[in-house]
Amino acid sequence: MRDIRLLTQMFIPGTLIGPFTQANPGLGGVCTFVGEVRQDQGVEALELTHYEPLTLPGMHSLADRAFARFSLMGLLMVHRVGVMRPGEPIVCVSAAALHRRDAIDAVDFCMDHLKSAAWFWKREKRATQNGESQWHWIEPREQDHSDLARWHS
Amino acid sequence: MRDIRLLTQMFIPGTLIGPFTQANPGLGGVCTFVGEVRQDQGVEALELTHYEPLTLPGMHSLADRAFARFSLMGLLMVHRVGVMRPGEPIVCVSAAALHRRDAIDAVDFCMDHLKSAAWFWKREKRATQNGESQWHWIEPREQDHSDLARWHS
Amino acid sequence: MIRIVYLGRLADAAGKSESQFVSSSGDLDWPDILALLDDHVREGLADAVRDERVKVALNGEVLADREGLIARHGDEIAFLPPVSGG
Amino acid sequence: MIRIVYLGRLADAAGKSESQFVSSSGDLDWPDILALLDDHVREGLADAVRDERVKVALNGEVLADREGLIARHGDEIAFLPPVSGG
Repeated sequence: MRDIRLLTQMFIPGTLIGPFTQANPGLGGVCTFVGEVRQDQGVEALELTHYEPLTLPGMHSLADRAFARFSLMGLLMVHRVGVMRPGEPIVCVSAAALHRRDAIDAVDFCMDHLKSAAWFWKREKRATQNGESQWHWIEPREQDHSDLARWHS
Repeated sequence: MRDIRLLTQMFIPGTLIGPFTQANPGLGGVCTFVGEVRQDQGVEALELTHYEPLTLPGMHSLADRAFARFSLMGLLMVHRVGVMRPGEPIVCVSAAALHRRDAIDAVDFCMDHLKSAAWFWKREKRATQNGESQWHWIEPREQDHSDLARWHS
Repeated sequence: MIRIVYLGRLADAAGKSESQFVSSSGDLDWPDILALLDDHVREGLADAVRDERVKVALNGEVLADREGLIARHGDEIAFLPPVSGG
Repeated sequence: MIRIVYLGRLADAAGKSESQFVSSSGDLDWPDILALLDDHVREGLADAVRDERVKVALNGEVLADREGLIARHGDEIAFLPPVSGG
């Protein structure tokens, strides 16, 4: 069971994960990661821009690589685009497998690639001293690059 | 938010994960692993035996080590004991953190320890040739030991 | 009274999940307990428990030196074979 | 008509998220496009796009050799700065 989506509207991860688990009968384990917009000091909103002709095909290609690399029964990969508020979910990746190692590693692999090797551009709207707000582009953290490098061996 | 439980009755992971996520406002990510009884050929039931005076304190000690090792906001660790049927959840571990690396690694760490270093004894009821069923004790797989060894460095 | 609990495969070896002994002669040491297992629970159980991988808990604490065990009235001893997961 | 899409920071540099050009003299090559960006979109945009980390997609395919780009009527070009996550 493979379910790859870009969503322009707020979603509730539980409504995706329950049906996904049901759709993979006989599984041994399901690992799920949900990323939310952090409530960082002064951050009012987050915007994720994508480029349709690359972003969704890129997610499908990532799913292909996850299926090739791990023994998976199912993979759910859902990513928001557009403007989000603190506390809203941005991404949900769920992997079902016979064994936990494959499920956990597949989620880890997909998240590392979505974070720093997928076609998303992210900016934050932050409050300024004078009470107005400004948008700032976010660069990947060094940690994101080193996380990604783990999979190249 | 810390929630460590041994359950003697069937549970539905979604009913635990939703409230757990709500109980950790401001989080950046939640990683969750749910293990279920696999529908292996001929397996009719799984029984997990525990020793109350050691098993629950052992899970609390594991939670202490996870909080010491990773930057966590919350940890949910729920384990079934008793007799379970194929498809029923056995274990649910969920970790909430500011960053995904801590959440994913904490779940990985807890699962590896629950699988081969926690006080549980597991046996399966399997159909035999003559139509009767017999209980068989399960040994940890070699993979479980090597998974656990990853955390000793 | 001293309570003995058998976990995992040892419950099969004992044919039961626990036993209770009244110690008329006071405390029981490791050889006393092994003798009781063979004589009053099931022949061969002492050998099963001698397996080095079997750990022993006294009142919920795993013993570092199981052969130094001294059990007194009211104590609970648990025999813990290797845990099994998978 | 040729459509040009600016992603991420490049949308800021361009002051818009896309432009459309009618090429009266046929196909456009890499130097033609850089000239158009500076002359008809915003001064300095060509420099921003020259940054080696900016990738170029033609009709949804990222080009291995962006300087070999030839854009024809109906094509869509996208300028892709480094992705940003975190």
